[in-house]
Amino acid sequence: MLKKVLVANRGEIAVRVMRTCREMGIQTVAVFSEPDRAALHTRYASEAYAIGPAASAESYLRIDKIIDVAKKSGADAIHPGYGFLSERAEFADACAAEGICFIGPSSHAITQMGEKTLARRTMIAAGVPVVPGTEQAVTDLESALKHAEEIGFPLMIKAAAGGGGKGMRRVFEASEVKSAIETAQREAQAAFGDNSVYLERYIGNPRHIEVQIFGDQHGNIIHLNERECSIQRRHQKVIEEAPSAFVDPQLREKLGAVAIQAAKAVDYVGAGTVELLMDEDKNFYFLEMNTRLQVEHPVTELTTGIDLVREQIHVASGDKLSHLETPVPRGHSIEARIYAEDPQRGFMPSPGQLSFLRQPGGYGVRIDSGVYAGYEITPHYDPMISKLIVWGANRVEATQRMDRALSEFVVNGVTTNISYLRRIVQHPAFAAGDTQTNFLEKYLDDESPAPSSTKLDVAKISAAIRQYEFSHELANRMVTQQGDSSTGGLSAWASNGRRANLRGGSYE
Amino acid sequence: MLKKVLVANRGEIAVRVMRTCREMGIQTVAVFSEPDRAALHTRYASEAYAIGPAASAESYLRIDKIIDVAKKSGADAIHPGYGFLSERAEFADACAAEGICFIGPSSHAITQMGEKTLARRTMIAAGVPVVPGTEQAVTDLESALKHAEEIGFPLMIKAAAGGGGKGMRRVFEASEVKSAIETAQREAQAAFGDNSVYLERYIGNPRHIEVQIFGDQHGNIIHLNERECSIQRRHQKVIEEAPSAFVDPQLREKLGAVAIQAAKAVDYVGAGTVELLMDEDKNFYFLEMNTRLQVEHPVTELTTGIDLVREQIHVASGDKLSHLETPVPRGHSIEARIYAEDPQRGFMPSPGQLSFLRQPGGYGVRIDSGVYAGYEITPHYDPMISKLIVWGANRVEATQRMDRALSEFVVNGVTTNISYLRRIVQHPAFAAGDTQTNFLEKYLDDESPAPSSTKLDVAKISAAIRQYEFSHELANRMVTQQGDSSTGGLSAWASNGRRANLRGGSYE
Amino acid sequence: MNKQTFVASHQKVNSEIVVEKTKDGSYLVTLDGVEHVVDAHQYEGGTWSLIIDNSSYDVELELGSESESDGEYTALVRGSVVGVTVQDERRKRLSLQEGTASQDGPQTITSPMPGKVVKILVEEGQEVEENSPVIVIEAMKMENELRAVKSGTISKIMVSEAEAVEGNAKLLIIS
Amino acid sequence: MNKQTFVASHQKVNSEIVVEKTKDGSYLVTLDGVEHVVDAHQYEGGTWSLIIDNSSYDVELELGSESESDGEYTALVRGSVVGVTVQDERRKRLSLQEGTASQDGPQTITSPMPGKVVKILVEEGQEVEENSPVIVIEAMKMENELRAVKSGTISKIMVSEAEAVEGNAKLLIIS
Repeated sequence: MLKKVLVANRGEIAVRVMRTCREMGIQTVAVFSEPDRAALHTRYASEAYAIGPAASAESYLRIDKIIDVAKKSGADAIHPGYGFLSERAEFADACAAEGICFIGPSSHAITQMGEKTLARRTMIAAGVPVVPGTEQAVTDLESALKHAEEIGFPLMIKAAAGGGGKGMRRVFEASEVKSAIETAQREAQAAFGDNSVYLERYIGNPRHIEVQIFGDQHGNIIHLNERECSIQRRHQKVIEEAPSAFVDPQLREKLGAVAIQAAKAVDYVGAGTVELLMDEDKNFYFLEMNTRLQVEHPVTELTTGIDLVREQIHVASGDKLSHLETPVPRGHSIEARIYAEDPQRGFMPSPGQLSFLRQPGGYGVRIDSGVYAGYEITPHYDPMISKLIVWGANRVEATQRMDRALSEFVVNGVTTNISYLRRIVQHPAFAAGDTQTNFLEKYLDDESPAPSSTKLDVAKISAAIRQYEFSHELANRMVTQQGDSSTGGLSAWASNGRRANLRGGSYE
Repeated sequence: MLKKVLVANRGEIAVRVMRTCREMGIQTVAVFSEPDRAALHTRYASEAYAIGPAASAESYLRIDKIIDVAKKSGADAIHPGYGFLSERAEFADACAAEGICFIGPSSHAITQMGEKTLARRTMIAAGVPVVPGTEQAVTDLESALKHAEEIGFPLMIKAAAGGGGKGMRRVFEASEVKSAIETAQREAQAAFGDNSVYLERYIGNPRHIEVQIFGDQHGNIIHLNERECSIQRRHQKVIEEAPSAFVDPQLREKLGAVAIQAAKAVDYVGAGTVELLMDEDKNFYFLEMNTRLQVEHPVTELTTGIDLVREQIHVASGDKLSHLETPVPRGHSIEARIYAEDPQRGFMPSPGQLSFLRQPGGYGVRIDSGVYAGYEITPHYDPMISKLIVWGANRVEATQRMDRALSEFVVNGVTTNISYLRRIVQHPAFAAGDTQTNFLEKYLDDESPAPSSTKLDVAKISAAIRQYEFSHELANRMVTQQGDSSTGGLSAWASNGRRANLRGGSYE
Repeated sequence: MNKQTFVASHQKVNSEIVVEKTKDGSYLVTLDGVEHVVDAHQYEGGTWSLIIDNSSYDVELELGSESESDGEYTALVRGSVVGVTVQDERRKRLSLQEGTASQDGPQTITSPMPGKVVKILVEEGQEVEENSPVIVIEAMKMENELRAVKSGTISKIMVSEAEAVEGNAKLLIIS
Repeated sequence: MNKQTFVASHQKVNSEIVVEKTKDGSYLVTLDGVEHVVDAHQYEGGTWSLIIDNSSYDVELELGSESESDGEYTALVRGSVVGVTVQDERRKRLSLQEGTASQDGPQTITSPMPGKVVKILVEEGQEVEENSPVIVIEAMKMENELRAVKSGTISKIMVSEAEAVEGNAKLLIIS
C-alpha cells in the first residue's frame, strides 16, 4: 500500500483526494502556487511545498517542479486530480522514469484518448459508434471548409487536446467557419497549449450521458453505471446526476458494454469516463474518454457506495477491483456546481473574499469544497466555491433535497449562481426529465424572476430597521446579545465583514 | 398530505424535522423559549412563536401553550421530536381533542410503553423476553430491600418514567440501596416529573442493541434492522452504529421478529425503537420501547436509504409504509455525539459561545446540528453541539471516516468531547468490535494522553510566533493578507472572538 | 425620537415605511399603511433574523454602496435577491437630484477582474445601444463580453487588444 | 530588533526558543538549538496555518488567561490539546515568583455554571486529598461532582445544600 501521496492539483479535488488518504492513513503532500498559500489543500496536507507564481504554466503545469517535490518529500505516488496535468502522457512518463506511481492510466492510454482525432480513430477501430467528422486535426481554412461541406451544417469545432467545453464552437454556416476556428484555436492554445482543432457533425439537442469505468492491473474492467450531465451552459456542466432518468436497465447494460469495449481498446487501468452523446431515439455516439477522475464523480459514489479515490489508490497499489460486478444503482444522486459567477451579467466570474459562508447539512447532503469563510476566490483559477451533492431514495426526493440544500447555502462577498441553480431544479422540465443539452437556453432566462410582494416587504422592513438602527447609533446594543463576538467591540454597522457585492438586485 | 407541521422541540432534532418538511413543501412552525430566540430551529421555521422562559416546565413542556400555537398558526400536525413531550400520552390526547394530527403512536401505545413496569408486564404477556425484576414501582424502602434480595446483586434501580440514563443507578450491595433509590428518585423527579423507580437484575457488561420498527395505520409493521449503542458513559449513548458487528443475519431476523412482536402488542403506528440488552451468549432481553424517533436514527437512515421523518409524515397522513420488507443493511454507519463538555473534568457541561465552528465535509459525512458560529450553548438545555454521522462501505471504512471527520471538526469557545471521541474510534478494541457497555471504563482513561514531541514543538513554535508578533505589535499587517475581514480593522490580537476556554491542556 | 419615517424604493416604486422601537426591543413597522410587529436581531456575525408577525425570516443584508447613509441594500430573502433603497425624506430628495444627474453623464466601463483584452467590438465615435457587447475580456480562462450600461456614443477607448488589464481598470467611456 | 528569545514551558519543562522574522515575512525559529523555517499566517478569522520545514499544520491558538502578556496558550494541534506558556526572560522570572505563591495559597472552588447544590461532601475543617470529590452541583439536568484542586483543609463553605448558584459562584475554600 502507498505511504505518501503527492496531489498535483488544487482546490476541492485536492482536498477530496487528501481526505481519503487521511482515512487510509496515507500521508499527503500539497503543492501550491503563491496565491494558494491560503488555499485549503495547502492547509489540509501533511506537507506543503511552494511551486511558483499564480500562472498555472509556472506552477501547477510544471512537471519538473512537481517531480522535484515528490522526490524531496519522498512521496511514492502522485494523484493528478482533474484538469492541470491529469491527462498529460508526459507527466505519467516522468513519474514512471522516477519510479513514482502515477495514480491513473498508462501514458499510452492517455495519449490514445487525449488527442481527440486519434481517439476517434481508435474507437472506430474498436467498433465503438462515433459522431461523423474529421479523423485528423484541420490545419488550414481551405481543407476545413471542404470537410465542413462534407459533414454538413450545423457542425462543431473542437479542440483536439480539449475537454470541458474549452475551445469548442458551434457553426451554422460556411461564412462562420473562419472566425469560429480562430476563436477555438485561441482558446485551445490558452487552455491546453495546443491549438489543434477538428470538425464533427452537430447532434441536435442530445443528452450528455457518460459511463464511469474502472480497470485494474489484472485485466479486469467494469463499468459503474452512467451519469447524465445534460444541463450545461456553453458546454460547461452545471447539474449532473446518476442514474439518468432516460436510461433503463437494458440501455444501461448496452452503454456499459460499449464503455468497457472502449476502455479495453487501450488496456485501461484506473478510473475513467466514456462520454457519449445520446439522441432522442437513444442512439449514442462516443464523444471522448476522460482518463482521470471527473468533477462529477461523487454522484457515482453515492449511488454505488464505492469511494472512487480509495479504489484508485488500491488499483494503483496493484490490488484487484473491489467489485467485479457492476452494482445496481441505488437511489438517485444529483450534483450542483456552486460558482462565484454572476448569472445576471453573462455568468461573469465574481472573484472576491467569501466574507460569510454557510454550507448546508443534514440527511443526504454532501459538500466537497476547497474554501472556507474568509477565503478569497482569486481570479487566477476556476471560480468554483463548492460542489453540492445530494442523495435521495429516488429522483423526486433527490431533487427536493437539492432545492432544500440550496436554500440553506449562503455565500456573501461574491455573487454566486445559487439562485440560478434553484431555478433549474425547481423547473417542471427538470422534474419531467426533459434534460437535453439545450435545457438552459430553452427553459431558463438569465434574468431572475421578480420577487414576491411578501419577500419585497421583508427586504424593505429589514433595510428600514437596519437604517433606523444606523441612524440611531444604537448599534452596540444589538451586537452584545447573541452576535458573533468576532467583531470584538466594533459596532456591527462599522464592520465591513459582511458588506459585499451580492449582486443581482436592481436599485431604484 | 399535511400542509403545516408544528415541531414541539428545539435544537438539532427540530431542525432535522423541519428540513424534511421543507423538502416536502410542508410549512413549519417553531416554538421557542426566551433563550432560544437565537436558536437555529427558530430561524429555520416558516413561523416562530415564543412560548415562555428557559425552564422547560414553563415552555417546551407546556402542552396548553403548544396546542394554542398550533391552533393560532393553523398547523394540521405536531411532530414532538425526542425528549420533552414526545412520550407523554396526554399530549397525544390533547392533539386528538383539537383535531391536530400527532406524528407518533397512539396515546395507548405511549402509555403501555412509557411506564416501564407496565411495559414489562405487557411484554411478558406478549412473550417477549425481559430482564428479571419488579413488576411494579417500588414505593417504600422495606419492600425495595425485599425485592432486591430476591433479584440478587448487583442490580439496577431505574426510573419508571425514564429513559436516556436519567434516574438510573447500579447497586452492588444492600447497604447502598437506600441512597441509590433516593438519588434515582431525585433525578427522576427533576427529569420526568415522576419519582417512581423500579428494580431490575443487572446484566453484566451487556451490549445495548436496539431495533428500529415502523408501523402504519393499515396494520403493517416492519423492522428496519438493529443499531448498536453500547458505547455509553453513565448510561448516556456516546457512539452508535448500524448494523451491529455482533449481529449476523440469522440473529438480525430473530431480533426483528421479537421487536415486531413487542410493537404489535400495542398496535404500534409510526417510528419506534425496541431497546434490548444482549449478553455475550447473544441472549437478549427487552429493556424498553421508545415510542418516538431516537437521537441515533440517522445510522438507520444511512444504511436503509429511508428518510425516517418523511416516512413518519407519510404514515401520519394515512399512507402505507413505503417498504413492506426489511431492506438488507447496506454498508455501515456510525454516529458520534459532539457535546460541549469537558472529559478532563468529569464531562462537566461547558456552556458558552461558539466563537468558531468548522464542521467536517466530504464523502460519507453527515452533520445534524442546531448550532452555528456565534451561537451560545446555554446552560438550560443539553449541551449538544452536533451529531456527526458517517457512512462507509464497511465498518473499517466507516471507522476511518469517522476519525477523519472528527479530525476536521473544530469548535472554539467551549470545551468539547471531540478528542475523546477520536480516542474511542481509534481504539483497537473498537476496531475489534469489543463493545460492551463497560467499554469506556475498561479501555479509556478520562485523561488524554501526552502530546507527541512533534506536536509539542508545533504548539511552542505557534505560541512563540504569536507572542513575537504581539510584542512587536505588527498585528495589523498579518490580518490584511487573507484573514477573515469580519474583524474589520481590529488587530487580530485585540479581538476576543477566538479567545476561549479550550480546556484540557495543562499549563506549566 | 424613537419613531422614524423612511421612503423605501424598489424599481422606482416608493413606499412609505415608519419604524418605531418599542420598550421590549421589538419594532412596530408600518409599511404602506399596514402595521407589523417585528422582532429583529443579528446573529452569526451579521445575518438578520426577523420574526414579522410570527413569520420567521433569515435575511442577508448587504450595503449596495460605499456609504452607509445612501441606504442602498441588497437583501437575500428566502432565495430571492432583492435590491431596495431606504432613505429618510430629506436624503431622498437629495439623492433624486444626484441620481438623475449621474444617469445622464458619461459612463466608464471597467474590467471586473484582472485579465486580458481579447477583442474590442466598437470604435471611438460609434453609437451603441444599451446592453450591446462592447469589449471581450479573457479572465479565469473564459472569454467574457462586457456590455454597454446605457445607450450613447463611445467617447474614448483606453485599452488595446491583447493588453493585460488589472481589476477595475478603465476600458472605455460611453457618453 | 527582529529577533527575540523566549522560554517556552510545558508541564514545568522549559525550552529556549528564539524567533527571528526574515525579510520575506517568514520566521526562523530555533527551538532547543534546532533551527526551523516557519511560514505562519492566520486564516479563517483566527486559525493559524504554519508550514514548518514543509510540514503543514493548522493550529487553533487560544489564550489561557485574561492577559495577553501572560503568554499562556492552549493549542489544538492535529487533534491534541497542548497547553504551553511562552514568556520572555524577564517576564518568566516574575511569573515564577507569583506562580509559586499562588500554588501554595488558599484555592476557591467555584461553580462552573448556574445550577443547584445537590450535596456537600465535606465539612469545614475537614482535610481533603487533591482530586477527591467535595461538592455535587446539578446543572444541565446532570449531577456533576467538583473535586479538590489541591490537598488541604476545607477552610470555608459558602453555600448550603439545595441552594441555587450562579455561574462562577464561590462554593468553598481549600487552604
